[in-house]
Amino acid sequence: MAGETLPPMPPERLIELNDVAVHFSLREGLVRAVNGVSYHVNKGEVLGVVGESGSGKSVTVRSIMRLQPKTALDAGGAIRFRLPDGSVTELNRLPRDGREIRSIRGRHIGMVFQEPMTALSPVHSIGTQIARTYQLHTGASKEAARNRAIDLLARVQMPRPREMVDVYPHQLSGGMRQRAMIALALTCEPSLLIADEPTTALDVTTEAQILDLLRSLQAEFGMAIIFITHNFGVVADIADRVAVMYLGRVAETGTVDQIFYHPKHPYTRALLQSIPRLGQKRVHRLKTIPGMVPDPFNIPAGCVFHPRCEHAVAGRCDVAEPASRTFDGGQIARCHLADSLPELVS
Amino acid sequence: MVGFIIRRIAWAIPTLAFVSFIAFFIIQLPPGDYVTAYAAQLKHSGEYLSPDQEELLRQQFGLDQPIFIQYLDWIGNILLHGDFGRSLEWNANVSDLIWDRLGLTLAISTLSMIFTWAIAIPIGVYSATRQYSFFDYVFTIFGFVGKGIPEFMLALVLMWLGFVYFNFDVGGLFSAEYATAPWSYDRVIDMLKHLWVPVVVLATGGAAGLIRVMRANMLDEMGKPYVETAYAQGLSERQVIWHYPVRVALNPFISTVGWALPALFSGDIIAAVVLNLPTTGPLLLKALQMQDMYLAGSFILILSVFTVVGTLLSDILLAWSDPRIRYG
Amino acid sequence: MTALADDTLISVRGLKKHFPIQKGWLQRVVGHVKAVDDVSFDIKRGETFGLVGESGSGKSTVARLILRAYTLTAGEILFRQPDGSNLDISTLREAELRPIREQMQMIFQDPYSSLNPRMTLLDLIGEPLIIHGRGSQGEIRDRVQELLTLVGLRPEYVSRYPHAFSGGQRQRIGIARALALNPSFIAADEAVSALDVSVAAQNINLLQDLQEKFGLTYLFITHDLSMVEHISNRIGVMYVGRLVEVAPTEALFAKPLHPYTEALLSAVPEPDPRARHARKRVALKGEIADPANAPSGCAFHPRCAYATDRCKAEVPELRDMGQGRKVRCHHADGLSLTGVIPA
Amino acid sequence: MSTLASTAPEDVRQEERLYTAKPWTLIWWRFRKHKLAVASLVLLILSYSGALFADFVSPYRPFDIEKLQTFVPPQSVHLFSANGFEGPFVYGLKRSRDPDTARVIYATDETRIIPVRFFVEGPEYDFLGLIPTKLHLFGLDDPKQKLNLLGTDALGRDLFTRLMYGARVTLSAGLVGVSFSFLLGLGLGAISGYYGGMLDTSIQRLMEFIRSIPTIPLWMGLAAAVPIAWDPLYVYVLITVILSLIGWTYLARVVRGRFLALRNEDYVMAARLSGASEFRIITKHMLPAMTSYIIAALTLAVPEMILGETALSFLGLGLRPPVVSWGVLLQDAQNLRSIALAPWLLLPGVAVVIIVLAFNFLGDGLRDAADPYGR
Repeated sequence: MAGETLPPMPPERLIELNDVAVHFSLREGLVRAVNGVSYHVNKGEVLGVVGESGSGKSVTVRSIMRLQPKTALDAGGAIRFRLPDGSVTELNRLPRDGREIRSIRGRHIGMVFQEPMTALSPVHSIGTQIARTYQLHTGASKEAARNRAIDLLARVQMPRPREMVDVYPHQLSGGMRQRAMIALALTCEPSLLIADEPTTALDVTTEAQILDLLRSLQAEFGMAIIFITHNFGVVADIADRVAVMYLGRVAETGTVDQIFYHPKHPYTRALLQSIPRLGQKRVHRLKTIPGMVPDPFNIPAGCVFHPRCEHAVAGRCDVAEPASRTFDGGQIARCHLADSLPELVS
Repeated sequence: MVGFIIRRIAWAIPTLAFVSFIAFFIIQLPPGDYVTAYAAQLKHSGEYLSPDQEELLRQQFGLDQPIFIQYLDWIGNILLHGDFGRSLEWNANVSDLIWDRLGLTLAISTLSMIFTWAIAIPIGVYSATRQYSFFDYVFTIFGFVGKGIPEFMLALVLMWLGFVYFNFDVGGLFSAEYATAPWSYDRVIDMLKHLWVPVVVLATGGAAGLIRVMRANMLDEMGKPYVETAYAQGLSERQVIWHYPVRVALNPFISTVGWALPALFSGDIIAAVVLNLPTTGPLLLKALQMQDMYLAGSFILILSVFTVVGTLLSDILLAWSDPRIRYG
Repeated sequence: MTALADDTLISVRGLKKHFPIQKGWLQRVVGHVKAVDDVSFDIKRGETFGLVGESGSGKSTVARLILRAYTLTAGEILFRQPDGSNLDISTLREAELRPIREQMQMIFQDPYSSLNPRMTLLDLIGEPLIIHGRGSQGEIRDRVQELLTLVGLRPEYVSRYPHAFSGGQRQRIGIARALALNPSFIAADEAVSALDVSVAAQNINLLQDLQEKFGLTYLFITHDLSMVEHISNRIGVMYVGRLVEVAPTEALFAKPLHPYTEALLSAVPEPDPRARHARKRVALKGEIADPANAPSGCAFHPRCAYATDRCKAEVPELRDMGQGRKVRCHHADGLSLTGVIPA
Repeated sequence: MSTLASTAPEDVRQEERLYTAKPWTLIWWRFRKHKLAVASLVLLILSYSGALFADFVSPYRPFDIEKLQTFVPPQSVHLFSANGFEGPFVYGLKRSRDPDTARVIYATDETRIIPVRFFVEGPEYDFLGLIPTKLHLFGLDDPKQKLNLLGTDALGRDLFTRLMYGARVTLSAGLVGVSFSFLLGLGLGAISGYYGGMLDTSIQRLMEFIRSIPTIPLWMGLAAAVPIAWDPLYVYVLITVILSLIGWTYLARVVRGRFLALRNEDYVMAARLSGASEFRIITKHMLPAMTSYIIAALTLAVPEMILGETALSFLGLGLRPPVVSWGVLLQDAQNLRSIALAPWLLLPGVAVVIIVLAFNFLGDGLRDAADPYGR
């Protein structure tokens, strides 16, 4: 229903999610894993999506690729994607195993996963995996595809790409595997790269290398990135804009500066305050968010964050679900009290 | 890879030695020895051996030597001269009796194995990709029942059905007129007419088990992240399934090839007795019943060697198909 | 055995742990993984000593060695007893260790696998009490309930099983178990790494409160440098089984002395978007070395921007640089490295 | 905390019940969901009780020969006759000879209604080997008339009776064989998994070796070496030992795998660091976590043993008459002629299939329920 009344996407817009909902029907009941998520990414832009476990950030990007598990129900919303020729497709309307979505996966949208160990096929060399994607989408010859794989491995700064092309994933270290994974995702120079916690399983020094690599590849290929993470440090490092998710909803979106220096949602504020920072004046206690993330079967009424919110107003926050409100500079927050919160003391 | 194969073969040798010793041990198990049995046989036909004569025979055959020396004699004869000893029951050299039958056994077993795989792999994949569909349930039930029915039972039932409803004796491998005839085109056709029964009997049990293994492996593999990666590359469902999880799910299969063949030999023994096939099974059974121990021991030895070699082959195959093992 | 400084609770000297690498069907030993190689440091009474390093650096093994979960390959572990004397626990046998176990405990990383799912909280938290004969059944139950309250869980949960709890709560159960015998020393191995941001903060605060209340000494192992900066008084940095630098927290973050520390610190992603261009990241070449096949000399030399031929040939010693700082680098005196916080 | 307040007290009680449920309760709750497994469990309990009380349940004795009643087909029990409801009864049999083949053939005589009675007197036996009695669960009043629910064999022996007595041997052989394997497997598997090192390696090699021997020929070879003249009881024990000698490797592998997995669990280390003794760790932490898996593995091993015994006896290498087991009974069905004449002689085979299936279903259900804490 939303699809028909949506305004056309501005020309710089690459992908736009409006009110996307994904539910799972489990034996224990209906899980509303994603419940009204809206965000967008412009061409060549990095959107950081942050949230704790269970916030629905991974499920949302899987619905962009139409890769949700079979138990998932599309519960509404629109996902519009601009193809390189300028036309716009509604991804959420494409059949999951149809020709159209398959021609977009791997070609216009690439994806990098969290566990480089298990996300690459253990029985194929990394070159084979890259070449297969290239041949699939371009119809290139075997020879050309192999050369393409070598070229890509060189571009992700793998040492000795000519040898590495025949190597199997288990022979590589975590960082090298993630490089191979990135090369695979970039095979057809997609206009959008989805990176689902690509550095979470890596050590800090490797993480820094991968972040640098992604940044330089982005400059080189000019693609947009949706970067999912739970680490605010990583977001601050790589994102242009940020979406903060909580319990299947976007609590707040804005530019990276807006989110870090002028957060409007109490959840964003609390999260930012609860992480220890380098060089912070030594405080004895970290600020915490009381309670824990509710389980998905018992989502609180009203604003889903109200039971843990220090600013919650009884009779309002626990009754009505707040609508998204747009503020100066395009910052959007889903909170009744977004403009009346006390100033942050930093 | 070469190093792996060499190491693997190096390990197979002591196993073979040990297996052969066990086979010899089994030959020695029944009370009495060859001479006792020979004497008994002679007595049957009215001749009599005095204890002294028996003792002389024993010395002649080396039966008064310690068991280990006897073993060396036995295995030495086999290895150096291909001489497996003599069958009392048939009054013939063991090696003359077994090779023919082994060939047929091998043919039936191989055919059954191909048949098993041809059924089990597609069905297993189908069941896993269409989990909880109608046919998945049908195949699951087939899997359980197939595993629960002993081969000889299935053979008996098939024979009974064939006899009562089609008035057709499905036993044996040849019709009466071809049983002793030399090989000819008609004889082959006649054999094929009979062959399907043992093949079905042997393949059913195996296929039932393998369908379940394949399905479980596939379900396991399909939940792994690399499958999602393959989808994200833009491959179609069919491409993804056959190129990725099936490749990995087949590995445990490959590792059982080596065991599948001997297991079929084993199954074949019982089924062959019921179906009255001219294969190794009935002969081994008869040898065991008559305590014709050289014949029986030779069979056990040869079957064991097949098993060891089969295991070796499947290990090598597995290393060839799975780089994680090759380089592990 | 040398004397300990008065304020030292634990002194680790020349700690080594080499795991054999076995191969083939006969499990021949073809080499050793030097998981921990010549590690020495002191932990002062009442302080939090942070141990940082990348995966495979051996930091968890150090904690497990100190708690004598493994047998040592070599080294001394001096542990000060309540009566003031000190005891080398590195060679004690399991039975002799039992009284020591009352004084040192561990908090595990994985809140799921570290609690036996088949035991109630009463059995879990009460187990150390039963083993060491601390009171009757009723007394143990009271003590368990008291411990639950202490870690912020409801005392009526005693008869529940662990599967009733979330990750953060399970971690608290683990903390309650560690506290049961009133230990003086607790090793926390990545104690909050598996938890969500908001829950990790709660548990870090709890650990700090407990430290104040009972005067606990922590060995805090983590790969999260912001966390270790927040909680530790002093920090040891490990690389491929060796301690490369020990220093008071502020000094280490302000002015590292080892090139590896500098690189490690500069890699920390800071939650401050404006800082991303201001800060220069020290690019590290290559990958962390394999402890089964560590480079010669200084294990860090293949990745080090300052390495010379000497680094390739000669293993540097852990040198005392004054002001409580130690470093394992040939060129520490000549280098001027940058930290991540103002001095 | 407001989330708690919003849930009904009934839910909270339910939840608390789940949170404080003992491990075995959780396993039982999970097991209960497998309808087929529960049905199999019931069937197996019935079968084993039937075997235990075979002399009471069956109307005759297994060796009672009835020369005039050879190859009687199974008789069906009716409730209604042409006259309406009669209670359970069978029709009388008319015996005649086929004029062409001179074979005995039986036809039901619908004019003779013979009621089936419960708790009737029949041949004397010792109940549970202790109390002499003549009481049988069911039978016919007239000792001249015979009730053959599953027909008779070539000597006129009642197949139902023989099946029940045979169940004693066949069903118990599975259990005895599995207990032997279990002792071997648990012992060696535990040693292998707990101590590791050289000991583990050698046991591993031994198991690999045993697995590379073809099972059935070896069974046959060993079984054939058992002297014919031996006491049937010895033969029985020996056959089960032979079966278990080969079957234990599977159990040992399961046990070793669990031990290895458990030894590396953090909670086992936590217990050690609390000062728990080796004994305490094994009895309080490791064994409770293994029992359910072991029970499942044992359940899945029983049908293998039953099939093994049946196959050996069928071939004449295992138990031999006069011992009655299902495999021995099936010997009568070995040739096509007798099956064509009396297909009901295959019924012991059907019984084997049913029991084997039931054990497989039960084992599968147990295996799925064995870990109630799966994540």
